[in-house]
Amino acid sequence: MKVGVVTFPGSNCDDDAVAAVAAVGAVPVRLWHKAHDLQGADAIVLPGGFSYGDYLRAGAIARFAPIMREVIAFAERGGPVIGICNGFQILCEAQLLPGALLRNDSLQFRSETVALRVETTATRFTARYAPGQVLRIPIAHGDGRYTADAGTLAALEGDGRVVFRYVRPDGTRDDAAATPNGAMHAIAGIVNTAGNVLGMMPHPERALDAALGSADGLPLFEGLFATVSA
Amino acid sequence: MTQPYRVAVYIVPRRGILDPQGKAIADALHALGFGGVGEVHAGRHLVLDVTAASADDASAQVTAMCRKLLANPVTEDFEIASVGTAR
Amino acid sequence: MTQPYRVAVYIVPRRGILDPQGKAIADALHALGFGGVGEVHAGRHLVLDVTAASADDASAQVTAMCRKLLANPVTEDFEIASVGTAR
Amino acid sequence: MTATAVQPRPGDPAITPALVAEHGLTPDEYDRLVAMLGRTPTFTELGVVSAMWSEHCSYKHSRPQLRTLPTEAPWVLQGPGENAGVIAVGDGLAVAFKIESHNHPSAVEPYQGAATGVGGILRDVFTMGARPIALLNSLRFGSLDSPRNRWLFANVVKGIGDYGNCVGVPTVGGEIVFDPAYDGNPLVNAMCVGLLREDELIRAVAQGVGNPIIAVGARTGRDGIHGASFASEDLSDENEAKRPRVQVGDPFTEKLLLEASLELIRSGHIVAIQDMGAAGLTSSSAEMASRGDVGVVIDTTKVPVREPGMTPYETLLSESQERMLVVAKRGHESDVRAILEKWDLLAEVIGEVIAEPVYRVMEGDRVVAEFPGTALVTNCPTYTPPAAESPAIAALRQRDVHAVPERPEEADPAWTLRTLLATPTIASKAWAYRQYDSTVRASTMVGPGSDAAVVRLPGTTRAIALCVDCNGRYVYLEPRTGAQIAVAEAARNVACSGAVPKAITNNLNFGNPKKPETFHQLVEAVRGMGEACRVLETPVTGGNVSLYNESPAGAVYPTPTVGMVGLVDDLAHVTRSTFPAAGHTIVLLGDCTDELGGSEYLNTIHGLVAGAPPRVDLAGEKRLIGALHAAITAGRVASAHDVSDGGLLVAVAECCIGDRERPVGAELELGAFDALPARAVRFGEAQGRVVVATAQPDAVLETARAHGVPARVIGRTTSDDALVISDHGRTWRVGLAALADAFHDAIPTRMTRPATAGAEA
Ligand SMILES: Nc1ncnc2c1ncn2[C@@H]1O[C@H](COP(=O)(O)OP(=O)(O)O)[C@@H](O)[C@H]1O
Ligand SMILES: [Mg+2]
Repeated sequence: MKVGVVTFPGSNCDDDAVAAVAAVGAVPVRLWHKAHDLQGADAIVLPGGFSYGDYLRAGAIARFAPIMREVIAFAERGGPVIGICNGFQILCEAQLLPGALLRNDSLQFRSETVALRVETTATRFTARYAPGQVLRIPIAHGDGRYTADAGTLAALEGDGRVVFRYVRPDGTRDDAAATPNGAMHAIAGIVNTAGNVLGMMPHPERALDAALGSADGLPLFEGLFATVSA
Repeated sequence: MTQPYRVAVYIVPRRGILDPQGKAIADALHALGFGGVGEVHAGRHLVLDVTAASADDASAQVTAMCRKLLANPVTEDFEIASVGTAR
Repeated sequence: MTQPYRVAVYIVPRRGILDPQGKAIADALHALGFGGVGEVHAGRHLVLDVTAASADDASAQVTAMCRKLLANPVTEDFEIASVGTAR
Repeated sequence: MTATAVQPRPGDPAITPALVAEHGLTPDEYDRLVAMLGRTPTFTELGVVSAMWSEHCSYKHSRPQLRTLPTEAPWVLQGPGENAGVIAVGDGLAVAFKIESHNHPSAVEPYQGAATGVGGILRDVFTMGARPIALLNSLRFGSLDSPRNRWLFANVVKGIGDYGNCVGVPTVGGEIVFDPAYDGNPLVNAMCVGLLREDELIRAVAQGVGNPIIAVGARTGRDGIHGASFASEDLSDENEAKRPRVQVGDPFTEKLLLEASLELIRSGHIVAIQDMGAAGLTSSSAEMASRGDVGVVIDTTKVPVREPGMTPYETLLSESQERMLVVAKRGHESDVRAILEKWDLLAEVIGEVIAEPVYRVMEGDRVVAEFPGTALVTNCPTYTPPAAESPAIAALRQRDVHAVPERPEEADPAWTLRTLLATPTIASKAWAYRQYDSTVRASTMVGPGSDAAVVRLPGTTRAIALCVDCNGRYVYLEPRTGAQIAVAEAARNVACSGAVPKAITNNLNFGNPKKPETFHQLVEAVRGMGEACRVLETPVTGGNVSLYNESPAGAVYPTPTVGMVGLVDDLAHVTRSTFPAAGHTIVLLGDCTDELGGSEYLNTIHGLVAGAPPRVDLAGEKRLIGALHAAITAGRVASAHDVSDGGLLVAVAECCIGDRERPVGAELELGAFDALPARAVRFGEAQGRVVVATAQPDAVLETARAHGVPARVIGRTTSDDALVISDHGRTWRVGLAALADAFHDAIPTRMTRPATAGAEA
């Protein structure tokens, strides 16, 4: 099972994503932004970082990179795609996911470990978690305020497509206090209608080892591995 | 015959979308004693030099750029502010 | 008698100062096939509602705000783009 | 490129005494230049020399002092003299590290000043062939009560964050001090640490006659050119183009340059690489040539420029960011270009290494500057001006601070403790560091907020511990002791994290060296630093000197910032500073004294900077580090925190509430120290102390005894939500919530007030 990790100019979590893929026993394949072929990858990770410096808008320029034509086609065929942080921003810009990620409401970059609640285990990415499980996962972003119109939000909630939500450490909701960026509905991660494209602001690839503070990201990559190799 | 034009465009958050930057600026201005300030909205201002057949063509080109890349259709509105000839 | 005005101001990197954002946008537009694009400069666009005695006063107030807070005196230039009456 | 005689360029200004003075050369230095050339310099040559002989590039006032520092140890692979120092860390791995200041640019434009400071230090590290894995910074500002200082602080922090975050190097630690001494002259020092394999180490030494010299990275603009000769003109529109411009950082290009440079170094196509930092093309090319003892020729018309009409003077002196100079192997030019193209960057051949021993600059066919041999670098004058201690400072030091009466509020020691915790210098710096990505690269074991940061070395069971330290107030009151303490504290900090201190880099931030009292501080501080490094076996592998840090109010506190690297040889030994749980015994390693001089207590509570800073026993510090290491590696230490600013109670309170989400209570029994004044025990800053939490107190005490380190049980951690202290026959308590609020809210509260570039608001 091969997982493609895309490197855009300015990606800086690609090495970490490669390591995460390898940690669950899959074969990481590095995909260059100028390439036109996914090298037979069974799943794709769009990693974090600052593609094109986040100039103009986070993800706006990367969305047009040559490799994205293939990624979009792959996603439309039902192939699993995870966008982490900048990857989430790129997926929104590419309209593989609805909504947009705007400047944090604090107007500051936020780097800290947050509590996330698993809102659904009915996705291939979260099947390895317990329903309602509270994860500790690092965030590090300046543009993470998930924003969408009322109809989109209603659809996301109604369809159970909100995958991760920012919560208090005890798992209860307190959007004003627990959301580090002002995201609507405290949304940290969503999937598309078909359920094969996940976007999330927090960094599960930085939470693979309790020695570094948390191993709560591991089940996500294991889940990805399991569904694809099944 | 084409010639260089300079097009200014501004791109602003769609009304109704939270604009924390505008609010922060308004708050800071109040704290500094600029009491007459009401709402503030913050957006982007881009100046582009484009080669075009006419001012209308230049404007049309930049409009196409905004639709394709420069503005986010989900959250932003744009407007061509001015079209002039570039030196 | 004061009344509400709406003042638009833009704030752009001073010419000659490196504008990495403008350059990235220009490169991206080229890659998207907008071959006629030359230089691009990226700045900020602010719209402020201010209570003022006249359009000139509104403009003078915003100029003072730019000097004091809104524009970086070392790296940016600003210009009042328009002064209108606010609804 | 054929050599002809040097000719002045048409339109260049005539060389007059006034022009020479505007370029910052003394008449003696000018005579030296004329003697070196055997003729009158051209305008271009004057510009080049003015940059090369500037304090920043030539170290003319500090070089003789720096030579006294210890630089060697078996693990040192590269000492001072290169872009960064390098030490071996085992398994064939090495770390490169260096600190650098961007004080003056940050005073003018804090955001860009700080950002480009980070950019510069990253380049210094990756030009050694090392991948940057950690950033730290050491910052000094005036009081946060001033809107301008808040503006400086906010923008420096944002500049550091935006740059490092974008490049993707975690910012894992640092220190921030607020003191009126830095009003008008903030200090911004950035440190970078990179990882490499020993066999990948590359030095910036030009070699191989005929090898091409290639400019790589961003285009050259008129940024940061020292516009000395224009400084007296009005800034009219005509000369707007010539005025010195703020350097703007482009972290996106830096990230590409980083990847391209590492790829280039590993490719075998190049022999040397150096960043174009201060004095840009001039100093990078001249330094590489000098290190290789070869000649070079450069054609300024070949340099890719950002704006038309740049003169050789401007091209040579531009400080545009994100540029590198590479010496490639002859015939490999297109391979070099291909690598740069892959990363969307430029590479242009602009010159070559020549046999003739000259440094020659061409503008097309015209020779516009030519210096014999390596004189440009080696012939710079050095100065050892008179040094004398300021009598005023000596008098401050000699003051008997024990006589200072207590304030009425101090009857409640909890008030004093809370007040100290809420002092911005002591308070939590999370407001700043939560804007820094500290976890990218997924190797940060201990991030900002602990005594030292700990970063895992991928593929090994080891980690490095990193910190930056300096208490400028101590150095002000007694430079030699203060600098010793800076080294000792840094060593203690990495030791508390489970590491063995290995080596330091340092940043000497001082005032005007031509003032005898300032030069005295420099000489004494370097002496103290060297002494401490010798005893602690942490050689100096490099550093930076920043002089003339003055505002109209006077010089900053002399601030010789120490950046320490330690090695943790097993990940199991990584130790944090906060109490992990209730039920541990608290042991104090080291002893209390009755010292109060130079303390944060006197500064904050009494507004007094006086007295002698605490005594430091370097041999005792060495024993302390040994004892701590033994106890940690034996698995006996649950947490360890060094006692520094604010003294014992501040240290213990930080152990209790440093992690706001998981506060741990404590009870202290300090009656054993009742012979000393209460406030000296509580808030004095005696050196050589560490607060340890342990489940095996007897074993820890025994280890300490075996190492000759005083140690004593002073209390235990509890599940109570208070810190309870018994001393001088009374027991007093202070709630953890009150301590936590004081410590964690101090800076955020201040930063809600407006921040403006102007001084008043
Ligand atoms: N305080 C210091 N202690 C030890 N070495 C120093 C110190 N300051 C500078 N050096 C060394 O002098 C050399 C030249 O300084 P350098 O840092 O190249 O200037 P820059 O990086 O600003 O171009 C470097 O190798 C540096 O490590
Ligand atoms: Mg250097």
